[in-house]
Amino acid sequence: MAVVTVLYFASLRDTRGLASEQVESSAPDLQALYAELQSRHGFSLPVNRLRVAMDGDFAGWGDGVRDGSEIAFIPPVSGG
Amino acid sequence: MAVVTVLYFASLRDTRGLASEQVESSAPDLQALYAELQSRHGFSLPVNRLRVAMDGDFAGWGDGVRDGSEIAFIPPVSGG
Amino acid sequence: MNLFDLAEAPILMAPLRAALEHPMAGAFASFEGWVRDNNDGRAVDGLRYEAYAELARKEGERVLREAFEKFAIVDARCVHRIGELAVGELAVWVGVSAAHRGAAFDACRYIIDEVKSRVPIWKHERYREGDAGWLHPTPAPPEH
Amino acid sequence: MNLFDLAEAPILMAPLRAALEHPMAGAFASFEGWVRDNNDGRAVDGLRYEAYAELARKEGERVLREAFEKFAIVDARCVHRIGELAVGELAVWVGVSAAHRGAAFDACRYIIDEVKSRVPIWKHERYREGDAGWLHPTPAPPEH
Repeated sequence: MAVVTVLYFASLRDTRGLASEQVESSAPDLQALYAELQSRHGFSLPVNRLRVAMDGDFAGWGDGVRDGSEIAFIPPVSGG
Repeated sequence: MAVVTVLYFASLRDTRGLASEQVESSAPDLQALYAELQSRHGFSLPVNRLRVAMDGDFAGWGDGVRDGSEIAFIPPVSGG
Repeated sequence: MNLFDLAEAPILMAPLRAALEHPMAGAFASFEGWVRDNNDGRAVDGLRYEAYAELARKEGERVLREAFEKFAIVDARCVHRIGELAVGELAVWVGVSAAHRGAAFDACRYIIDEVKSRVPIWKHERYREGDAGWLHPTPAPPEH
Repeated sequence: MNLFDLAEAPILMAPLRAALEHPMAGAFASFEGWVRDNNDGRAVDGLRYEAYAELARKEGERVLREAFEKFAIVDARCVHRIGELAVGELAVWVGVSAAHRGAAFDACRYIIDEVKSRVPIWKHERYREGDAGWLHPTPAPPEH
């Protein structure tokens, strides 16, 4: 069981109604963690339209969920 | 016989030592006029590296020498 | 000095440009993204940019470093606004100096293209009709 | 208002840029040509630009009009300095606003490329070693 801080941005934050939260999870990897949160909160963005970051840098969906880490799901960007 | 004003720019002006001059010529076209002036003043630029203008706009080398016109031989440009 | 930066207040272009001057630079290309009054056929009153600041700075810096590796440039900077912006305001600025213009143009274009497609910044548009929404372009970001 | 102009005094960029702002323009690309301290391996102290002014204005205007026809742009201007310039001074300025950045970049590049290759303006460089000379590039102007 890992305890992580999840950051929400843009439409994910609007849907969740929070900018960040502490999450307990036994998900084996980041993709499974998103699936868990998606079904809990009803995020409409599928995993293949997101990128994921762990502790301030991009990570892979197959990376394990590091206990104590900060995880961000990155919706399609629209800067510029 | 046509009387024209010839304008010289850049290296042509340096070689001629004048910015413009009145020229009397019976050259049938602008290319022949340049040949005439080239042999008289020793211009090193061959005609195929120049463009020519008559009365303030680009002209063709085969255009006739209009009496009273203003003619400019345009060396390769180097603005910017 | 950072090559890429986020700005919460209006971007001051003059000092950014001046920092890129160099006696061996003969060419300077710059790009400005301005807030338009419309998008996809809808009238826009203004917008808000939000960033994942820590990662945006890191990824922006990587984009700029790549530009230095790929193109023969002398110097380059990019600054992106965050927060509330009105129509006509400057959203992003890119400047590149180089010996010759080809590299300056190519690097400037590279930087804005990569920043728009990779740096975690999101645009929230307010429409004249009263509603608002996040832009999450699919799947390759359109050429905007 | 002319789209292309020659300037005998330093070019003031701010009013040129401001004239290109438009609520439907989301992109602005600009190019500046700066006097470099070297050319073809020789140290340059400064230079002089001379123009066949009447024809330069006419041909410059044609280049800008072509840019409006070829690219989906909102507005564009180009100003070229003539007279004596020191190293670092602004020799030429191009600015283009457009709805989207592709057209802004492409038109800006088109304008500077065509102005450099077609508009009757000549550069006279003074070299650190004391001599000076006109630049008459052969046969296609090099990408400088």
